Amino acid sequence: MAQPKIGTLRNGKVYRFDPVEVAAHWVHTISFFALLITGLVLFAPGGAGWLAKLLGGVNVTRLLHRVFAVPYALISLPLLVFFSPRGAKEWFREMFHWDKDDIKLMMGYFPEILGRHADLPEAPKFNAGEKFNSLLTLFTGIGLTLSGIIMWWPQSFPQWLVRLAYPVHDLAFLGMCSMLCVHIFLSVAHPKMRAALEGITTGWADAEFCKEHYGKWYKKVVTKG
Amino acid sequence: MTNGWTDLKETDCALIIGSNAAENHPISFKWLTKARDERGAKIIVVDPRFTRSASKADVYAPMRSGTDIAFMGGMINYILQNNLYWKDYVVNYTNAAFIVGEGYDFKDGMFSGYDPKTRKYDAKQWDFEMEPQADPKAAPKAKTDPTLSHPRCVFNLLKKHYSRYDLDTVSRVCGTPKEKLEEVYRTYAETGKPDKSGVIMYAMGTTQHTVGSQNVRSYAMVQLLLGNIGVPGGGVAALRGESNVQGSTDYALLFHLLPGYINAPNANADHATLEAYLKKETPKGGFKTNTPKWVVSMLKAWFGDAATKENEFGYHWLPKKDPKKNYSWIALFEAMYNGTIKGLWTWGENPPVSGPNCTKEAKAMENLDWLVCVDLFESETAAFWKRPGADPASIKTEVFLLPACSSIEKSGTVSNSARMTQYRWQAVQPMGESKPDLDIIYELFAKIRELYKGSKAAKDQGILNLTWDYGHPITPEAVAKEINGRDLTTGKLMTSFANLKDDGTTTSGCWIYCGMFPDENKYRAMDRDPAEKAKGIFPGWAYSWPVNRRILYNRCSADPAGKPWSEDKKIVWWDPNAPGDPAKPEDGPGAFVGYDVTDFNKFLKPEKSAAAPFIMQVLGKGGLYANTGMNEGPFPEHYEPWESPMKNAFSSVQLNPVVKVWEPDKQGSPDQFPIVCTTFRLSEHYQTGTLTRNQPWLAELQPYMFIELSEELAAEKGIKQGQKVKVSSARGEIEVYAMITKRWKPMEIDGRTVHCVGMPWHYGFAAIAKGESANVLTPHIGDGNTMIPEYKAFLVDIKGV
Amino acid sequence: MAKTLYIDTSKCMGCRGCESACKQWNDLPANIKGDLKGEKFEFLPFNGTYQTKTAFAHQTYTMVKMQELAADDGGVKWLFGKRQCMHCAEATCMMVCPVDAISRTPEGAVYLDKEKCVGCGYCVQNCPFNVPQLDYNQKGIGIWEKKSSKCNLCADRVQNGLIPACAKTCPTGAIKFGDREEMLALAKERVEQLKPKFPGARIYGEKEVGGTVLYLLTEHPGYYGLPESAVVPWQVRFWKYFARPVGELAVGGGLLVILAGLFFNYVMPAKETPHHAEGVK
Amino acid sequence: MRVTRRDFLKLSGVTAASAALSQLGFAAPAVAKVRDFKIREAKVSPTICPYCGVGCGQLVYVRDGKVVQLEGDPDNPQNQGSLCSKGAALSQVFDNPRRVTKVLYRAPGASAWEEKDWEWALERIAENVKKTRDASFIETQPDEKDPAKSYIANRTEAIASLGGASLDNEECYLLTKMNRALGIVYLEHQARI
Repeated sequence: MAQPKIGTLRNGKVYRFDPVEVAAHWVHTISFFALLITGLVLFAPGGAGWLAKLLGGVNVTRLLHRVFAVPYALISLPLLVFFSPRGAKEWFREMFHWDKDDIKLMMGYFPEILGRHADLPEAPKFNAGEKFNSLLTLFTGIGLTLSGIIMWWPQSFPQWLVRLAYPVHDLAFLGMCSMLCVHIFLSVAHPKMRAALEGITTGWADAEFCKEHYGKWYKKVVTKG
Repeated sequence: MTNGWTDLKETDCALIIGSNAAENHPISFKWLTKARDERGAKIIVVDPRFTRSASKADVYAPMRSGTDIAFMGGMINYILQNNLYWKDYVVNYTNAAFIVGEGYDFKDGMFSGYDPKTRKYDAKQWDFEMEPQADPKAAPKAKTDPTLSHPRCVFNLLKKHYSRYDLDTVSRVCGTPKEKLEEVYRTYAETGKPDKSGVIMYAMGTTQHTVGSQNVRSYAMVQLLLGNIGVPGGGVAALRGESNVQGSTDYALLFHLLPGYINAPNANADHATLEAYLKKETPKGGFKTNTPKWVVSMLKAWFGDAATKENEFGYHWLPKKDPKKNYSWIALFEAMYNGTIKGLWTWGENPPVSGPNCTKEAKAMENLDWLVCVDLFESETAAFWKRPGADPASIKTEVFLLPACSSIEKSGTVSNSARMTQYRWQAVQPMGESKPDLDIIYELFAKIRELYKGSKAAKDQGILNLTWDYGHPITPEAVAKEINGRDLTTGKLMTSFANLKDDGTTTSGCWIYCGMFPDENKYRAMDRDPAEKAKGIFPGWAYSWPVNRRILYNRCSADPAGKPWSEDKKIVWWDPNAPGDPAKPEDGPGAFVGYDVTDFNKFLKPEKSAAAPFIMQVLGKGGLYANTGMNEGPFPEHYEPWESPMKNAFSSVQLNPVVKVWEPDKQGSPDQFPIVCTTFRLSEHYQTGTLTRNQPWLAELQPYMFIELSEELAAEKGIKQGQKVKVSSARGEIEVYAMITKRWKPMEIDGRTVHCVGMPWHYGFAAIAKGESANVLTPHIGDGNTMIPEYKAFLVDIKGV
Repeated sequence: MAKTLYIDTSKCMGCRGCESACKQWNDLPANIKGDLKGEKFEFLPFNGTYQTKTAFAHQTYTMVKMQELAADDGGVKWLFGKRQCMHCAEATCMMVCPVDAISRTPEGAVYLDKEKCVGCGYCVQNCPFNVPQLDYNQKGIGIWEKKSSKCNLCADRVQNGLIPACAKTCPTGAIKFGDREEMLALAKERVEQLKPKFPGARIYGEKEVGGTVLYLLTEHPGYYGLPESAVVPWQVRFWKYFARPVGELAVGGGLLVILAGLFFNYVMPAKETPHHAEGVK
Repeated sequence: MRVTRRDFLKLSGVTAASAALSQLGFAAPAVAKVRDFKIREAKVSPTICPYCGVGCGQLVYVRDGKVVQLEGDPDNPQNQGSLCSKGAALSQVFDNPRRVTKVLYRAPGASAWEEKDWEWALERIAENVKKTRDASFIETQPDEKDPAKSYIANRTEAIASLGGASLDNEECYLLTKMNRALGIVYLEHQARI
């Protein structure tokens, strides 16, 4: 069966992401979580001793951390770029394109998270929060990957760089974590934003939700398309 | 060592020549460092290469290997020309004043009395002029001139002989810059004062030359001139290389001796009977006049009741050498190579690594019918039949590798370099089926004796009559008691060798150790009082033969009147108020007292003891001139090593005229092999490495065989740091790593540049750390007296691989 | 009372007794590959010097650094400097260790507890003297147990009234152990003593990294493999005092947002607004 | 044996004290648990280093038949507790997997060792000794100039003995006796080389 076009409206749902985009998101998510958990054992082993035990000890955890680092670093992004150039293009364009509305949206986000109403401008395919999240994901991902490579093979790099890799890795991971908190909360626990989860899981998102949250995109792609 | 290790802290100057004490006897530097810190002592190192010892020296002088006599001759000359000798000491305690007979002469490198056919001197020509003695039994006396003005007195002959050793010639021969020579001479000669003492520390760098014995003599002569013998911080310190090479020498595991430094008998008229032997071997003067007591007591210890006056105490059961033959190491391997020797046992000895021209020595072993190798590890000796290049199928030798256990797995004593005998307590059970050598020897001889049981043949009686009952299990104490000896009339252990008799009523297996086990429950080797009495003397710690003396010739520390030469250097002195000899109340009070056991009867009046401070010498004085005992002549004279880059600058005689050249066709020429090579040891390995190259910690400290060469030679030969190089001599070729170092420098020898190199000799094909053996390259030629091989100076060439 | 080692390089003759004694007390293996019963062995490659150990390793807590130098008079100097953990007062390894496996003993040693160590290697990378090294033990395919290892100044000996093994075995007294003040006084006295003959004589470790094991050097520290000025790496300070606090603050902020979100959405939800009502079917 | 061991007296006292302290909960709180003091219950024996001629004292600490520690004997005047790299590593001579722990025999022409028992080996060696000795024994030697005269020689030149510098004194003495009783004159050891 041919893939529906992005923006197709069917049974009250809008086709928002193709399977490659969905896969890329989840490969990234799973590997990141795996790295997060295994990394925590290495980052705060004293506090995460039980976790280390659960995972088969520090040594196994260390191995797992490296095992998951490979898909994390090598799969998601190439997958998106090579198999859904359209999705990649959209994502990149959106993430680097910020206008006044985005800023305004960003500013009004906090009450929204708290479930309060804010009079927000309409968003394109990705709203400002998601854009910010994307940017952070991309750059911390690069940071984590590069510093991770250096930490994996310290002998191959100058010592100052190796030493620098540690704070970089930590900073990137902690920064990403803080964003992650919000991201997960919104997608899983927030009463109104939860619908987005369906979109990134099945590719189809509730049309009303989309209309409200991605007004510009909805108008441009769904309504006109 | 005439003094002890702890005595080094009393020195004012240590001249380290022919040894690398920091590397091979590191603990010596504990005491030298102390001397430097506390007394401001100077350390001088003379060595062809800049060693770990040199790194801590105040003065370092390079010297071409094999030129010690030139170097020390230059020092003697410097001391005499500049009047730096200590006159009172020299006149009173050395033979400087003795008048030498007219038979003595020296011309162009040769002393009088040489027979080129036999390559031997007639030492009679060098005798002193003697005082006529009415009583033929009285101790002989030489004519003397205490003013030292007689032209033929030792002092003037000495002066004349070494006047040829001027700084220019010495520098040309040794390759030592003139100013360095002077610095060394000046610094060391400072010790020629009553309140100063200096020690000369030597080891195999001195002895392993064709002139090794004379090298040592040249040191002793300098020490006598400077009055450094018999005083704290002085002496000639032979740094012995093995934990019990002192003991094994004391017990005469050498062909030419019996236990206690008595000459082994020959099969000739001189030694045809015990009486003849004792007559020949007992000098007229000195402490050795007691020789018959020592020999008879030893025979009684060895043959027990079977030794009677009638059978000459079993004297004929001892083997008698062929007087024309030499049975030393090189001769032994030549005999093995020629097929004379059929059976060999080795006790921790490893000739395929340690023997000179060791390729030949390993080859010689193929001629053996049987080989018994007693060792802790599979050494190159045990595995000689499977050495690289050998075909085991064609080697018909039966080989037994008997597992010995290590020092911590057994009890017993060892004698260190300072003659101190210390007890080792067993800490653990022997590993596996390994055994102490004591048990192995004990059981092995019992088995051999079993085979001879009932034999009536004369040749077997020595085996059957040998005392060999030490109980089961054998203990070192049981053996030690036999060594100490007993008074057979009372059955009690001897308390001193002074009480030994020559009538068969006393026993002592080795007289110098007599008194070490004075009581059934007192083995003095076990004494452990760690207190220092004074001057580095710890009298309550273990036992030093003879009679627990720590400084030999200690009479010399006091002047002829018995007064210490200096407060700082006093050891024993005359106390007129001390209780006198209880056996001779008529002599009144007075005795020598002090920190050490005196070298002489302490009740002897000072003037009497001063007459013979060197009690082992027939004439009682320190020998600046050796009328007997040295094959090459009374004064050390420089001859070049067998393989040398230059013609002898002192005479037309190139090589020590009394050495035997075993393999004339194996001599390398300087054209073909222009580089002077020497061998050395590393701190991290022990001898042939059988013990240390098998230990991971030590193997990792020095895992590779290498050759050290200068940056200049490396540049000349295009050799890069760490590459493999081939080193060749007239005997063979080895492949080793190149260690290019600033610690070697080319030398100016005889007006041209000569390169010198060196390599460790620890390596072989067995063990964890392996490497080719340096002794593949060394020659089969030995010293003129001791036959110690010339490992330390030979010629090689080197090229990159 | 803080105790320290004092290493007088002018007295060290490079016998390496300390290297053996250290292995003996700490039961460290040799750095050799191969079955000890076999015939083939692999060592660190030949490097043209006596100093066969060129870097610390989990088997090597101490080593004598050796250096040949041309002397002004045309001769040569041969320097020996016994190296081991510097037990810095401001110990980087302690700062970076995430599990507090590295701590200080009352006697002043920086003690690395291998039981607690998780082998993260932060101390290895950040030590200004490159002292700690990882010990790798394979526990399964791809699974390695890693433990950082370094000299603990024989804390077990010191706490039982003995001095460290290296200090005890040193023949010349080049390695001493005692109260820091006393050792410093000895070093100062020695510098004065040596100055005439060794103009380069100096004390090292008095101030470096807050004070370390004391050295008396006769030449520039570089010849002994010691950094001229040893400090806590800036990256460590950046990490310790910036990256981590900021990062942790950020995560804290994130968590706060979640909590607030949950609270305001579920406990105190806002009243429905028409705007939102539209969106819900 | 009279062992004055200042060190272990001191040691055992300190050990007991620190053990008591830690039981009372006084172990320093800020400090990681320091490794167990491995020589706490070890038996100690003094010995002398088997390497060079200095004769340094060593202490061997043994527990359950294993050497747990070996270090310098502080009482021995020679070294007062110091040891060089060789002496300090001596424990590796013991319990070394490369040690020969059984009698090994290599038959003529064989290319490998075989393990034998002591009894067999000593008997076989004894037979070899007797065979070689009896076949080569020189009972008398004629005078250099007068062949009619001869002297007792009582020697064999077909057997040689090498070594002894690493043996104990008592062993050297037995060896010298045995060699001489057999008539061995090719008798040398490390002092020569």
